[in-house]
Amino acid sequence: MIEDIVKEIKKAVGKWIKGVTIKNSQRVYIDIDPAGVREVATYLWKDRGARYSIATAIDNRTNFEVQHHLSLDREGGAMVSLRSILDRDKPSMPSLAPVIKASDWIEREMSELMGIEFVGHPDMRRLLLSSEHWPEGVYPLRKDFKA
Amino acid sequence: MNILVLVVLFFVISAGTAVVGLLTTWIDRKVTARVQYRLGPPWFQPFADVVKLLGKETIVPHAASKAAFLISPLIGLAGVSLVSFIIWLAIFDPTGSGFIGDLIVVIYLLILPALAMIFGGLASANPLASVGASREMKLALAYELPFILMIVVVLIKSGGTLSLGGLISAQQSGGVYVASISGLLALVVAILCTQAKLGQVPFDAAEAETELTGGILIEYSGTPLAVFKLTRAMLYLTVPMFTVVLLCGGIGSGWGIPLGILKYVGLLVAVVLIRNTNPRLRIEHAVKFFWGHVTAIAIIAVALAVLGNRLGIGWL
Amino acid sequence: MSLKIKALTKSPWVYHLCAGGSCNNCDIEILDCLTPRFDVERFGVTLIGSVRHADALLVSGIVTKKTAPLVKQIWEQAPKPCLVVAIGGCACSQGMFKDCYTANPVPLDELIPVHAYVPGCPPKPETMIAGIVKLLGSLTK
Amino acid sequence: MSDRRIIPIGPYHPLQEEPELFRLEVDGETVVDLDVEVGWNHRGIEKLCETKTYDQVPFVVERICGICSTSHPLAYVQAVEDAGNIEVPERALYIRTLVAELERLHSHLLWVGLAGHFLGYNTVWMWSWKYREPILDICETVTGNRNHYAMMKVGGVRRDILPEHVDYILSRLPEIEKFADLIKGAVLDDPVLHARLKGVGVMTADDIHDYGAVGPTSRASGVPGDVRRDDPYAAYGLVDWDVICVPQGDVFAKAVVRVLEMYETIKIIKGCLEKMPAGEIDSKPKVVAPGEGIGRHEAPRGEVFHYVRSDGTNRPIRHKIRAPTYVNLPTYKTSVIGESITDATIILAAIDPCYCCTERMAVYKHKGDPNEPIMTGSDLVRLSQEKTARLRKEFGL
Repeated sequence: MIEDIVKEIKKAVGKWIKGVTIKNSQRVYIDIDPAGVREVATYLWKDRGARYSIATAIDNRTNFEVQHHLSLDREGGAMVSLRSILDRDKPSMPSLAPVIKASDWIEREMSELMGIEFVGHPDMRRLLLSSEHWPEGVYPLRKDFKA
Repeated sequence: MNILVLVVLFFVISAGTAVVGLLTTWIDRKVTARVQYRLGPPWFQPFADVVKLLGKETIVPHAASKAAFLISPLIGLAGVSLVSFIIWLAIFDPTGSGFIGDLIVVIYLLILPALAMIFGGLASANPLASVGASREMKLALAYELPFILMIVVVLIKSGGTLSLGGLISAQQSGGVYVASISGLLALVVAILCTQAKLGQVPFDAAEAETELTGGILIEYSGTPLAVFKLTRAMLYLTVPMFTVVLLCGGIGSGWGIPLGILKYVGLLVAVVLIRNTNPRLRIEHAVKFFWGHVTAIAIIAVALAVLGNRLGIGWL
Repeated sequence: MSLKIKALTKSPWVYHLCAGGSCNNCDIEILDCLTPRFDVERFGVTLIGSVRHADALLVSGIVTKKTAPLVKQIWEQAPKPCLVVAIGGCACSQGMFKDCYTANPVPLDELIPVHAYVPGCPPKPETMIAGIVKLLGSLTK
Repeated sequence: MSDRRIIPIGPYHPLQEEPELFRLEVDGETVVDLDVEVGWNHRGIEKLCETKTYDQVPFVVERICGICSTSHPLAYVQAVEDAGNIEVPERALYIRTLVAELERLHSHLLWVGLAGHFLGYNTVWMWSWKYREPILDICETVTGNRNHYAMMKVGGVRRDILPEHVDYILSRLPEIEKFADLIKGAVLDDPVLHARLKGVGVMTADDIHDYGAVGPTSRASGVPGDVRRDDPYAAYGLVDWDVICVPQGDVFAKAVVRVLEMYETIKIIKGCLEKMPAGEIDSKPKVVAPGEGIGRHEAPRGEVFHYVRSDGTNRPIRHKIRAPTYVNLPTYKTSVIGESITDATIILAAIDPCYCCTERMAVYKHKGDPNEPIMTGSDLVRLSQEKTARLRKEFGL
C-alpha cells in the first residue's frame, strides 16, 4: 500500500528524490534535493491532497536538516517527511509559503530560532521574541547556543 | 421646622438610605448567584466592600484632571442624598408645610449621579472611561425623554400638583394613579427608566459592571470608588421609591406601611428579574429602544391621561 | 485589629495576572474558584477587571523577559494596600521553566513583593482558597 | 467615508486568561485586517526538552498546556516509541485512550462555557463548569490530579485503573450525559443561537486545506480529518466510535461538532472500560535505540504533533512540538476578515485557541502603529453579547 504510493511519488517527482526510507506502513522519510522541495511538496499537497502538518529543523552540528511533514489523510494517514540537508555555514532553501499558506508561520519560526533562510518567503519579518533581548544572529535552538 | 432639625434629619435619612440601599444590592447579587447554582455573598458583603474601599489608597492618574476626578463622585452622592431626603420627607409627612423641593427639583437632582459619572469618566483620561462616559451620556439623553413624559402623565392626573406630598395625599384619598390604563403604561415606562438610571443590564453598556472592566470607573480606586458604589446603592432605593411616590401613592401610614414596602419590593424584583433574564443591549439599541418603543408608550399614556381627564373617565 | 483590615479580609477583590510563561492551568483553576462548586463570592472574593480596584493580585506563570516590564507596571498601578499571591509552582519558584532561555533572570518575588505562595501544579481550588484565607488571617494578627 | 481604526485586544485583558495581543483593523463595522502578536508566553520548551531525559520530558510537555495536558505527553511517548520501536502492552493502550478522552470531555465543556460567556449567557458558563467538575473528580480519582495527570510514560502508563475506578467512572458519567442532552436541546435548538452563529466565520474545505487546520475546526468544514481514525493509535482502532463531521464551516457547526463529540467520547470511555484486557501496564524499556519518530494525537483542539530524534543516549537530541492552535490560529485571516466586529470574538473563540500551546514557539509582530484604543476586547465581547440580545428580541424571547 505505502509502497505503491512511494512508487507513484517517485514517478511524478523522481528527479528530486535521493532516497526513500520506509520505516513502517505509516512513516516514510524521503530524502530530497532542497532545490526541489517546492515541487515535491506541491505534488503531495495539491495533487495527492496531503495535509501540510509542520516542518522540523534540526541542527546536526555538521549540517542542518529540515523535514517537511505531510500527512496523507486521504490515503491511509501515513506521514511523509521530506528531508532536506542544508549547508552548515549558510543554510538556505526555497520557501513553501507562496504555495502552501500553512508553512508561513513555521518557516518564520525556523528562520528565527534556527537561522535558516527561506528564499521567496513573502513576509519574512524579524520575529524573534523581542528585539530587546534577542540580537540579530542569535539562534536559541542551535546546538552551539548558550543561554 | 428649623434648620438644625432639617440638617440632622438630612444626615439621618441619607445614612438610612445608604444602609437600605446597600442591602438591596446584596439581594440583587444573591438572586443572581442562586440563578447560577451558587450560594452568593453574605448579607454584609456590600458594607464590607464600601468600608474596605474607604481604607484603600486613592490613586489619581497622572493625566487626569485632579479636581474634577475627585469632586465628581461627591456631586453624585450629594445629588442622590438630597433626592432621597426630599422623597422620604414627602413620604413620611405628605402634608408637611415646609417647602423642601418639588417634582422639578427631584428630576434635576436625579440627573446628577449620571452627570457625575460622565464627568468622572472624562476626567480620568482613560480611553476606556471616555468610551463609558460617552455611552452614559447617550443613555441619559435616551431615557430622560420618556422619563419626563411619564411624569407628565402624573401631572395631568394630579391636576398640576408639583408637590410630592400633594401627590401622595391625592393618591391616598383618591386612589392610586397606577389603577388606570395610562398609569399602568406610565409604570412600565418608569420601570424601564429605573433600569437605565440604575445602570442595570440590559442598559449597563456604560459601566458593564458584570463585564469585569468597569468602564467609567476603571481608573477610580479607594474612597472615590466607594462613593460611587454608595451612590449606586442609594439610587437602588431612591429611584424605585420615587416611582412608588409618583404612581403608587407612596408608603402610607399605620397598616399601610407593609403594603407600601411591598410596592417597593415589587418594583425591585421587576428590576432584578429584568437584569437576570436579559443580555446587555448595545448602546445604539438602547437609545433606539428608549426613543422609539418607550417614548411611544409614554406618549400613548399621556394621550390617554388627557382623554381620561377631559371625559372624566377614571380608568383611562 | 482595625476596621480597615477587617473589611479588607471580608472583601478581597482579586485581579488575575498571568505573568507570561504558564501552562494556563492555574489560570483555569482560578476561574474555577468562581464557579458553582467553589463559589468564592461566598467569602466576598470578586474577580475584577481593573487593577485599580484590586486588593490582591493573583499571579500565575513564570515571568518572561517580554512580560517583566508589564508585570512591574501593573503592580505599580494597584492601589495599596495590595497583596500579591503567587499561584502555582511557576510563579513561586519559576518551577521547571527556570532554565528556559526566555525566562526573566529575576523571578517574580524579586521583581515585585510577594505576600503569599500557593504551591502546586496546579494548586487545587481548595488550596488557593486556603492560601488566601491564611494570608488574610495573617493580616489580622 | 473611511472609518478605519485599530482595536487592540490585550496583552492583558480580563477575559483572556493568558496574555496575547490581537490587532483588529476595522473599517466602520467590518474587520479589514487582523494581526496577532504572541510570544508573551514563549518558554522555549523544545530547547528545554533537549536537556531532559526521556522519562523527564513527559512532565515538561505536560506543562505546555493545562488543558491538553495528556495530549502532549501522549504524542511524545508515541514519538519515542516510534523512534525506538518500543512495544506497549495492550492494557496501557486502553488506559491512554481513557485518560485522553476524559480530557477531551472536560475541554469541550470548558469551551461550551466560555462560548456561552462570549455570547452573553453567563448562566451557561456557570452551568457547564459545574458539570465539568464530575469529570475532574474522575480524573483525580483515577490519576491523582485534577489536571496534570502524569499518566503517560515511554512504554506504557504510570498508574493502573483499579476495578473500583471502573465503577466510579460509570457512576459519574450519567451526570455528564444528562448535561450533554441539556446543551443539545437548549443550546443547539435555540433559534437565537442559530441566527447568531450560522453563516458566521465560514471556512471552506479549501481554506482548511490551505492552512492545514485540524480538529473540530476542520471537521466543522466538512473535512473529516481525525488522527484517531486516519492513523489509529492507542486503542482508538479497537473500540467503536464515529468521526463527527458537518459541512457548514461556520461557528455554529463548530459548536455542533464539539457537542456531538462529547457523546462519542462517552462512547469511547465506555468501550475502553468494557474491553480493557488484564495484564501489564508498562513494558519497562531500558534504552531508546537511535532513530527518529513521529507521534500524533488528536487533542481536543486537533492534531498534536511531536517529532523526536534519538541518538541512543538518554535524552532526545531534537524534540519538535506542534500544537493544534499553531495551525488553527492563522485561519483567523480567512474567517474574521470581512466579518462584523460584533462577531469577531466568537469567531476567535470558535477554534478554542490555546496560546500557551502555540507560544512555545510562535511570535507574530504587529505592523499597525499602537494607536490609542477606541474599542477594546471587552467592547468586542459586549458587541457580541448585544447581538445575541438583539436577536433574542427579534425572536421575541
